Amino acid sequence: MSEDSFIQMKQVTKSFYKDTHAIEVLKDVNLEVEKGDIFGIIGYSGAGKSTLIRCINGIESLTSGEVTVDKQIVSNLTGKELRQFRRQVGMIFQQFNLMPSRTVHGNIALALRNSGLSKQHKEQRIMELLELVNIRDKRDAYPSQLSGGQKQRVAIARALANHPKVLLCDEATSALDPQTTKSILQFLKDLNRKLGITIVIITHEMGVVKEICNKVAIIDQGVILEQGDVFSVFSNPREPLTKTFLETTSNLSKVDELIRMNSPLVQLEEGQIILKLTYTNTTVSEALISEVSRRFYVNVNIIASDIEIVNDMLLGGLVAVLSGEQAGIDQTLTYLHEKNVVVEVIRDARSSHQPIAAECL
Amino acid sequence: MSEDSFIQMKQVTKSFYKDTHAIEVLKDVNLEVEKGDIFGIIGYSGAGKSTLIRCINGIESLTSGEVTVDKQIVSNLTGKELRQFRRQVGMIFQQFNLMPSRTVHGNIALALRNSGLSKQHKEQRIMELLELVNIRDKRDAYPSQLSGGQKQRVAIARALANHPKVLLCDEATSALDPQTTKSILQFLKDLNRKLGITIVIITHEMGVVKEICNKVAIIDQGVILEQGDVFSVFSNPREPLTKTFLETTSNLSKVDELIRMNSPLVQLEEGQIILKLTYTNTTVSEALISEVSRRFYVNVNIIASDIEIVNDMLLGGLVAVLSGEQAGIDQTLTYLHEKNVVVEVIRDARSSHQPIAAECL
Amino acid sequence: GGKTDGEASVVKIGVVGEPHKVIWDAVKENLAAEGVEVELSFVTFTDGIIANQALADKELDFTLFQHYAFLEQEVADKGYDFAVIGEALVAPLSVYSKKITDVDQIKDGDKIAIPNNATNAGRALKVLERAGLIEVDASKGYMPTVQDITTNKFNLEILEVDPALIPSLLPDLAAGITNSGIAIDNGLSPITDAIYSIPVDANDETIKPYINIFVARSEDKDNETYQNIVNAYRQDNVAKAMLDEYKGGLLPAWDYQE
Amino acid sequence: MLDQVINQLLPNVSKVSDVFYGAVLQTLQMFAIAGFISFVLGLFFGIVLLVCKPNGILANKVVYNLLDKVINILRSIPFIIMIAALIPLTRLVVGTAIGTTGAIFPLVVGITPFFSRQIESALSGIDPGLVESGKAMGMSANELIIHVYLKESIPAIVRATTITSVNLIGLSAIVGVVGGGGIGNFAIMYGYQRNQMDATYVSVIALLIIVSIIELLGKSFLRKTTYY
Amino acid sequence: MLDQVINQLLPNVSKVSDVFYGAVLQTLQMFAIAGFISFVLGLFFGIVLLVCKPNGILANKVVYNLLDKVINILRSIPFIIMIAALIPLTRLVVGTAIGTTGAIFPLVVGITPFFSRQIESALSGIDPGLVESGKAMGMSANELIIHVYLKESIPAIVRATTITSVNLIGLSAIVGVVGGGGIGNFAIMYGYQRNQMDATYVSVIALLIIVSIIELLGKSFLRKTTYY
Ligand SMILES: Nc1ncnc2c1ncn2[C@@H]1O[C@H](COP(=O)(O)OP(=O)(O)OP(=O)(O)O)[C@@H](O)[C@H]1O
Ligand SMILES: Nc1ncnc2c1ncn2[C@@H]1O[C@H](COP(=O)(O)OP(=O)(O)OP(=O)(O)O)[C@@H](O)[C@H]1O
Ligand SMILES: [Mg+2]
Ligand SMILES: [Mg+2]
Repeated sequence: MSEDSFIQMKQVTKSFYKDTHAIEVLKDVNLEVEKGDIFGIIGYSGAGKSTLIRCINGIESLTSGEVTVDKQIVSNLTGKELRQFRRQVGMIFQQFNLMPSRTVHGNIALALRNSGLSKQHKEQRIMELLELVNIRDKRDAYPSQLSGGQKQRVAIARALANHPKVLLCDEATSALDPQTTKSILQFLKDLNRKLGITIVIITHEMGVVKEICNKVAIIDQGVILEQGDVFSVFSNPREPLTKTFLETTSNLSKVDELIRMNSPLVQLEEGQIILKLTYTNTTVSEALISEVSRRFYVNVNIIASDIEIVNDMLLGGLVAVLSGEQAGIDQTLTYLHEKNVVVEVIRDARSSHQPIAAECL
Repeated sequence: MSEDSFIQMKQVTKSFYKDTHAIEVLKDVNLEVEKGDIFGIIGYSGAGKSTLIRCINGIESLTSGEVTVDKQIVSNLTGKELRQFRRQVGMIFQQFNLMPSRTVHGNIALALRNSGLSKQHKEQRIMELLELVNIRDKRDAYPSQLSGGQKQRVAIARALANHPKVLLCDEATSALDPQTTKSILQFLKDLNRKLGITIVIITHEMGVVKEICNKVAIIDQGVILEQGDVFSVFSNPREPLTKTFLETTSNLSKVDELIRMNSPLVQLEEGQIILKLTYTNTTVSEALISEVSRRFYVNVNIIASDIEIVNDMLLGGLVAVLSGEQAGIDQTLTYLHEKNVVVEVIRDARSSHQPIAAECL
Repeated sequence: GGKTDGEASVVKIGVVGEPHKVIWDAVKENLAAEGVEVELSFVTFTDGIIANQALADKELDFTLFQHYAFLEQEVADKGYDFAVIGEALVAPLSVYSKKITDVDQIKDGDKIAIPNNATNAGRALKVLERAGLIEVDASKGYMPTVQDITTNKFNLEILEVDPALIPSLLPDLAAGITNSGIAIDNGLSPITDAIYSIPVDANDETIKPYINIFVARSEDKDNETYQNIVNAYRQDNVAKAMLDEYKGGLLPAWDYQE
Repeated sequence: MLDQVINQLLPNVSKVSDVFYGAVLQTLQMFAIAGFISFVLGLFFGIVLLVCKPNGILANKVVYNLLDKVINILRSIPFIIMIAALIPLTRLVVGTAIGTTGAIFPLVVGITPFFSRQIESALSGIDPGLVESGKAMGMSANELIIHVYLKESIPAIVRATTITSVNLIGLSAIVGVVGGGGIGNFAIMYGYQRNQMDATYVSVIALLIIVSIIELLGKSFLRKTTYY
Repeated sequence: MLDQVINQLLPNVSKVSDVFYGAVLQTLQMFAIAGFISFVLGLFFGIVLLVCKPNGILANKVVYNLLDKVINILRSIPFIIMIAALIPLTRLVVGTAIGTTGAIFPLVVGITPFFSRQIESALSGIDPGLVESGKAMGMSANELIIHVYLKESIPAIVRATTITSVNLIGLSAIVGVVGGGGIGNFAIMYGYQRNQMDATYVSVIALLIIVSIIELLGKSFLRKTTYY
């Protein structure tokens, strides 16, 4: 295991017992988070993500295995050590878990109770946090008087109150509108950059992973299927599940549905084909479409696309209708193939198509 | 007001009282949902979305105004009528509100208590619903033993149990992974198509709106800013807020950040410019990039794009680095302008650029 | 009720506190020996007030728990139409102390406990009066209350407490007045530990009102069965059982042979 | 042999063992009957308090205030005085005002107000979101009470019932004033008034067994009905 | 004039009005002192029960079982017998076993087990998510108790305290057996034993006023501490 690893899970299993029979929720989970990582965890609902993240600060006890954070074995910590440890780990719960009898202010103040700050500094810190999550006007409201997103923002503020070294976020932005999400992610990114705070973030929004994570792990039915840095996992998913995940969140998948439903939008004229191009190793400096348009006299008619910059590389692809001479189309396919673009012919209306297309699948 | 309107809110206001001072959460809200609509409601956290949707089935009482559903004035309904009405309105709460002392099965069975179904048919219906939300193996689990997404799925199954005529969804998929979200949205879409069920859906995920809604309303601080059909609102947002919303969720906005941070990715060579193209009225049959590449000998180098098909039209746009002869670039800009594409020059490294670029902003 | 209808009639007797099982076992023997076919059924109350109420309401046939003084008070208060159908026993009441050996040693401001039930509070005050410690309003008869004290030369603080607790509470008191039965059950001897008692003499003016009596409704004054039971009670073997079991805490109110 | 040991250990109780057995039966009888009736009534009145409360699902000022006041009055009357005051009513209702039978009615009147308050308190802990969710499902007030308030409060109701049951056992020691008998009364008559320690011990042990059984039943019920 | 009316209406009480005032003071005194001490102790033991319970935050079988049993035992002893049994201890603790002073200790012993159970029950309603959240914040057991269990249960504690206070008033009618006095005792001695109806009425009204004040205080406290 890596020297640098800051959070490390070794052969962690966790079972819940229901009468006599056990439900194994985590199965031999090994995970490495380095200091300063923003580590995303994705997976189906019920995969064990919440359970996993709760093992990191020892809120959930392990059935077997070991979790190490900053060289401390979590399950060995007790009493004061454990409390000290937890004070350095901020946690945002999926269900928020705000204290219903305390105002927004009171909830945050509670997290600061042992911060050693003077009363005045405490108030100042609370104000900062409230401003950060843009909820200053709800300072004296009780959780029952807050909207879902407001509650989540209070939970975020509370988790950040003590300048934690590690931040565990269980769906920290699921109840937030995109704008607020963006500003909070931006803030987390800044925190990470400036203070080197390590963040583990569970999310369903691939956008969140792409936006701030540098590493990602995919968990399914309690098993970590894949982990690594975001670009390589996303651009080159090894596991079908990862692929499916990425596809579902991409605009490109909509075309599949149109094709399934034989929509008029994807009715081809003789000689046209519909291609799906996926970038795997393309830099921003390549003008592929312009190139093929000019070289092979084809028209590339984009009907869906989803390209973004992730970790300084282009990620994503597009779906386009290609029309032109048969030869031009064939040459285009070959050219793209050479350029390391994954080409998939998803509909073909050429009178007699060449085997070359199939090759590129 | 339209003849067809199925759900109608007229001058609805709602205030919460805190000691003596009132918090006005909904301000003169007028809303029209037609039968068979899938109506999306978006807005910042705390805008009043949950409050609004809760007014539709009368869970929240109005301060003033009137809500009509299927020609019945909701606030006038009492006793049996009200209960009858509510049985036809399925609701998915933001906080799920499952009954903690009942199993998954029991929670759904509770919704079916007055369905008039025989015991056997009830069991069958419950099975159907469990399968629909893919949670059959949790049939006998209690809510406390479920993951966040599993809870949400039970809430969905419960809301659908009685074949409601209207479905009110307050963030019905916020806790779900993209795959599950997709399959549930697909199901709702089918329901809507086959049975004409009217759906009002609050969401933070623009993807959800684009995927299934035909209408959308944007609410801000208790005021409906804009409502209309999805494509026209999204392709041509009148309100800055709508624009901001769309921008934040688009890949294109990432480029802004790169530019802000002066990333090497967006460092231009002499003569290049970065363009943002936004489609407003482009059909799938136009191959704009191929066209300009050939006609004006420019290279269109896509660095971000986000194009999808919404209501059978292309929506979105792309950000590209344009390089080539100065004249070619100028002609490209003019051409795109003519083609109804909104062109925005976001970085310009031409030695002396022409005013034409500015015109297109 | 006690009416004979062929089979052995049931007589319902109201008693207060522990039902004197040993005594009544002896009575039953006598009844059997006499061939009186009667079944005795006891209702044990913790309090005489409701027992009287129940007698008046015909839920009981007769009672045995109260003395003349209490009966008189109850009849005066509630207008019961009751008749005394026999005398049963005397429960002597004495002054006990852990701190002093004679009433002479009572000092100014001392605390003295008396029973807190109406049955015995007045009687205890009469004992104190007889001991020369206080004077009570003579017009209040045999059931005076603390408010009826006319002279309290020692400024005694009179506390009304449960008689059963008085032996335990003696350390907190100068003296306490309680029944001999309770004293005996708590290991006190009426002879050696009592610092003052009125000699038990059924004809004594101050004892007579406190003899426990069989009370029935006036209409049943001459009921034969009841008379049989009363007779079976006032026997030597019953007296022996009473004296053996209660060791002087209860004394027969009839002439008997040891 | 055993007899001897018992006689030795329980010199007084062994003489009146039949009285003691009778007392145990009386206690069980009073507990079962008065307990059952008070449970039903207390549940009913507790629910009425809850739903008629301002902001309750059937808010009704008149009913609420009336019931609230009546409960306060009943809880203000020292139990012994209540028993005495109830005698005519008791006789009317159950035919007799004395003995174990006559004790049950005052026990019911004595414990029901307490239990009603306990139930009101137990049901007040319900998450208002659940009530909303019930309303959204088109539940009538009755359905809300049964399917939401009661069903979701079962653990709290079990705890309230356990506490109340033990209190009822306590009250049953006082109904000796109407000849109700019972273990408590036995303890008072022999152990307390006659200072027979063995009577006290035996009674307390018998009561302890009953109380422990109640608590155990309560706990096992709780385990079965608590889902978090 | 007024005097005459009072004399007319309250022929008996007017004669012993000083006794009555004394009784009111005694009740208030017993209530205040015993109430305060039992509140503190009950809170303490209730918390101990809660945290030492299996799965509690300081799970401790020995302590839990011991306390659980002791409470059951204390709750099994009829109060009057408990008073008697406590006399030597009472004397040891407060110097005298008699009078209002001597009544306070048995009142405390009598009501604390009940209040402990009520508190245990009140605190058991806490959402386990809140406890987790406290743990995640690095709270010590003490902090969890104070900031989570107690703070978040205030409404339930208020309800438990209200119910217990009224029960305490009820118990204070029984300590007349050691000369504790009080309104309940006044009602029994004059109203019940001497059949003076006006004494009963006046006493019940006085008790009702106290009980109503307790309930009102409870309600206003509840309004201030319930946030949903
Ligand atoms: N019971 C209440 N008392 C006082 N204010 C309330 C209450 N309920 C909601 N509010 C306020 O009303 C506003 C709108 O709340 P609402 O829940 O409708 O927002 P929302 O649009 O659903 O937000 P979100 O997306 O975060 O769920 C918020 O500012 C909230 O604080
Ligand atoms: N206390 C429990 N008892 C039994 N099973 C449990 C318990 N808690 C969780 N589970 C089960 O463990 C599995 C993993 O739950 P977990 O909450 O970790 O999922 P998740 O990945 O966070 O899902 P989601 O995205 O829906 O929040 C689920 O199938 C859930 O039903
Ligand atoms: Mg989860
Ligand atoms: Mg909301």
